[in-house]
Amino acid sequence: MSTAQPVATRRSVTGMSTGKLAVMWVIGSEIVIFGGILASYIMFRLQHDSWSHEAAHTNTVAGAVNTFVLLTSSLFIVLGHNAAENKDTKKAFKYIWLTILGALTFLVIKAFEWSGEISHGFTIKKSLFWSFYYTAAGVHAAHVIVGAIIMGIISLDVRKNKNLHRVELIGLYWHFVDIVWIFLFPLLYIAK
Amino acid sequence: MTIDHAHDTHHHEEGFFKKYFWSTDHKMIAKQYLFTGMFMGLMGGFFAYALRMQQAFPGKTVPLYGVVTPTLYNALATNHGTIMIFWFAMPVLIAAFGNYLIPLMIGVDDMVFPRINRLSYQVFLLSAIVLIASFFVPGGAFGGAWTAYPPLSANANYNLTPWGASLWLVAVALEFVAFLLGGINFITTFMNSRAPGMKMFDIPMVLWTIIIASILFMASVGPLIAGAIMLLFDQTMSIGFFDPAKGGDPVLWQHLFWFFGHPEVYVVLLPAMGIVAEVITVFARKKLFGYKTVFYTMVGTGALSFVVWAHHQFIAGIDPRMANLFTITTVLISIPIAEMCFVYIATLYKASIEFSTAMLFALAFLAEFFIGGVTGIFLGASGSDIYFHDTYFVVAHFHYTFVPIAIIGVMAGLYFWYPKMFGRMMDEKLGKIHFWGTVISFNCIFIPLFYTGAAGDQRRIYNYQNFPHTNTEFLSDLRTFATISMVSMLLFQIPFLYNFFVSMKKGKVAGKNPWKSNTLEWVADSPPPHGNFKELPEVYRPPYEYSVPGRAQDYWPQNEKA
Amino acid sequence: MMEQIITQASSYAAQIDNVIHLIAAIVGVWLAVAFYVFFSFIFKYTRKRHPKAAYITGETHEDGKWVHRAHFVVIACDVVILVFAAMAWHHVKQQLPPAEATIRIVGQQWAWKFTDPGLDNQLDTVDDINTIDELHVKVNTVYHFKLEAKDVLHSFSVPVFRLKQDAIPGRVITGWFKPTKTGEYDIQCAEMCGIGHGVMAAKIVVETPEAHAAWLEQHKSQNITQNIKTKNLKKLAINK
Amino acid sequence: MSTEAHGHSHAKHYVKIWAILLVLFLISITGPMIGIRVITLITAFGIAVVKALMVASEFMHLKFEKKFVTYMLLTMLFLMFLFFFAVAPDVMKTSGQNWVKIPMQEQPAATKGH
Repeated sequence: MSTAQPVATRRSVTGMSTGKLAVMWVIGSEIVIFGGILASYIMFRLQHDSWSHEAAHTNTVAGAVNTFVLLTSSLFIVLGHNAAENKDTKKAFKYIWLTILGALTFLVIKAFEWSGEISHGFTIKKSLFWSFYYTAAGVHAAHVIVGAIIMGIISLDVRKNKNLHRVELIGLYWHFVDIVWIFLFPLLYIAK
Repeated sequence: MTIDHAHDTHHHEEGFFKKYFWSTDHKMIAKQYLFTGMFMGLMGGFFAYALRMQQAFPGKTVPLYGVVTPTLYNALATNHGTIMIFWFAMPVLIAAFGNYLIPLMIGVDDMVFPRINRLSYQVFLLSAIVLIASFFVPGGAFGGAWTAYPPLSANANYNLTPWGASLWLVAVALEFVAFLLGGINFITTFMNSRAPGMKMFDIPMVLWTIIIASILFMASVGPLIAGAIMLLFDQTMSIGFFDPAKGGDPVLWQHLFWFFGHPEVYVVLLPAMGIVAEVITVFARKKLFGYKTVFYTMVGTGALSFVVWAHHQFIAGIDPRMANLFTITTVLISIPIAEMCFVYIATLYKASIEFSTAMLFALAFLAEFFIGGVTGIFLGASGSDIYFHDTYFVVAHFHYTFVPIAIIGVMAGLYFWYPKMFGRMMDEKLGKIHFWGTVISFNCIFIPLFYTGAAGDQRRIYNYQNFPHTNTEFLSDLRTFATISMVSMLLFQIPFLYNFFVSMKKGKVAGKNPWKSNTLEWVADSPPPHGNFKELPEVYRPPYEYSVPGRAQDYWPQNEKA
Repeated sequence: MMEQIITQASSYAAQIDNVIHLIAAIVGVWLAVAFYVFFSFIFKYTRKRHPKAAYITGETHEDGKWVHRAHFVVIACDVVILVFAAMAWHHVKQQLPPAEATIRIVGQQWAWKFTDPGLDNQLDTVDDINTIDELHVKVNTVYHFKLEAKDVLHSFSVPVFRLKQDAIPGRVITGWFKPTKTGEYDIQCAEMCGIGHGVMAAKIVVETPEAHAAWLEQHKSQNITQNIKTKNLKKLAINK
Repeated sequence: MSTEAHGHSHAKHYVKIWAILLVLFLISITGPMIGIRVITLITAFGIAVVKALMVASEFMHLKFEKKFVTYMLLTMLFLMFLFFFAVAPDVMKTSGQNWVKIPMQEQPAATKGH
């Protein structure tokens, strides 16, 4: 089985690299998945005014810090992509791991936040608001974890100066995960 | 489970496991999808057999199955629907034909992501295993209809299949993941790796349809994946997304499901339309009538398919005013579909038709699909849907669309591309027997069911003797006649299966281009080696240049310069 | 045509049947035309009779004329169908004529519970009569029904009335019907509701006002609230 | 392969974008503290949309990418709005034409060995 890349990958009829085209379609399919959850949440949220009292129990500070963390990790990955484009693999590697650090910080803050809320009795079964809260933030956290793992795998190649174009691909995915959080934060935490 | 068959000799030898189970060759992955899809299709057919035997002879022991209790009946009906759509129609129509034809027809050696392609089949195989496992868990298989409406599907106290329901849902979710991976691979390969010179309108129609189907699937499955997550939480942790007692709303699931459900039926329709376009133009030796018209009609159908979904819910408790909106869009979508049928008929005008088995199946697809499409208007119009909803009229309607798509259309494709896939021709005599047997039996099943549906037979009723008005002599005779025709349709698949597996070794050796067709897959050898083409072809003209005046041959392959 | 298949026993049954007949007529014509043209091409242009196929792109205005003209006729037919369907839909599902009596229908796992307003024709009064799987109504009287479900989705379907409406837990859906023919007819559940979906058969008895009054008198005292689940498991056992 | 100019000035550009996003973020935090509902909505959600557009066009280079990518992503977004406005009348409202939602009492929790 020839391990060489098929000719198919070297063609670019659309003028865009195949990897980037694929990631754009991945982001397209993710938009409708998160869209499904958020549309359902917004429908219920607009129906029940009482939910703003329940939303008051969410830890807005943790949410805000997490927004800052994701925003900064978005900066790191785009700087990493910029470094990869200039073939500066050492800097690219550094920025990738800074982004992964950002992801871990996000997850640690979320872990503390959730354990605090659960200990106060706001579990996923408490009420429909909390069910949506944990489902939406949970699916988003899963995407953060998957993104961090893929970034780790890509960083191995980057250190060996291979597949530098993949930094941009994972960067696109990461920016999307950040955009989802940009909408999740006001929806879950702020709308009081 | 993959059956040994002609393997390509002249490329370096791989181990049996590496070549058949761990291959990243798009043709091998296509065959894996094809065999798994056909195996699951036979299982779905067997469920339909047991289901119909119980309807025709209530309470009696069904040979090869046993007594069909109410619980088993619901599980049979649910999983017949689920398997036939998700594990037979989609894998065979989109994954098998898509994987096989896209690289070959755009003149390239493989998909852009071979390993993701292999992964998509593995996730699909896992989903099939999880679904089969859901039959053997305590409580039995899930029995809440393939639409899995909560609260029945969400609360084990109601569906009495705690494990079955969750495993069914996980299997369907895994199948979605498999087709998302596959879809992204198809679309990216299609967009980026076309042969030089192949402009937008030089692409064969079957590829356009498979790509539009993949885009429709990807854009519509998202909300249902979100819904599946919410339903899984409802099932496992009794959360209240769809439980009115906890503030949830069952109608939300119906919308999430059908927002995906209706584009889904166009996801399976379009590839079948594409296959039929290829087969008809080759055996009629005639240019496809109005390529651009067909292309824009397909795109129009795809776009409109996103605004019609609530016609499945006219009387399901949505606001009656919404029904007026959706009945308009539903009846409007009959226009592009009608346009497609007119164009296919127009292609036969002044043609020179050779009645090979593939052509017979393609023509039968059109004839049967006319009836399927036309009976859809009764259900799209809100007024008449009040009566017909959830009766056997609906069942007969969607079998008149699904069977032409998933069985007759697929057979046209198999008989047509079999020489390319396996290097040998299928036997035409056996093909004709299989054709007439299948098509006649199929009509004998569902024409009577239109009548029993109009007479008030509800869906998913395991014993019509409980309802005095449907327990009449005439109606039970119709149901028995439909069941016997169904058994005969299943039996007529035996000549096909024999022909399919025996011809791999004993069929007449087929050259590169047995049907004298124009598209690029006929430039490669039969079966094409790994890497498909010795040197990758270029394209100089559209795909359907048949019977061009002033040329000796009546076909003009895309890759020939002059 | 529909009349022969299943009787019309409510005021709007005829209207719905006429929508079906209208669609059947239009669609029948299209099907006949399509099949005629389709089969005539197949038999006329076989390889033997017509060895050399023509080269028609279908892109020129001349070729397109045939398809586009058929196209506009389809649109016209669609509009006609839409108008009649929407009128039937409005009449049956959207507007509610003034009710002469209101009943409550509760669908639950595997039986229908009906609440007749009783002599005072007022629901939720002491003299209401609850019945299971048997609904007694007066002929030529406009009934409103308040449909709800206790556990899962059910669908209250009376084929002879051409009446079908899903019952959703958490919602009360109001609909109406006006029986026009006396007799006993089927009530079916038209939405998958579990293993007993097939045994949820109920009976609607359309009586003359006198017979109905006699029935009311007879059932005044008895208030059938026997446990539904046990009754049905017996039914299920018989049919297992 | 990307069309914009190479070199380090580029990194500064991203840091500048990041700084703007940070400022917007701070505004979207302080806005709701004022407590007036309409200001909360504008600051929280309005700024969220602006931030999302900036991340998409700047960090994701959508400004320089082929047009069809943006059209594809916007189509997916449009489908979600389509879904929302078609489903809201049923799920969001507590009553409609001939139907009304009623409170349901707690159903027996699903008792099963899961």
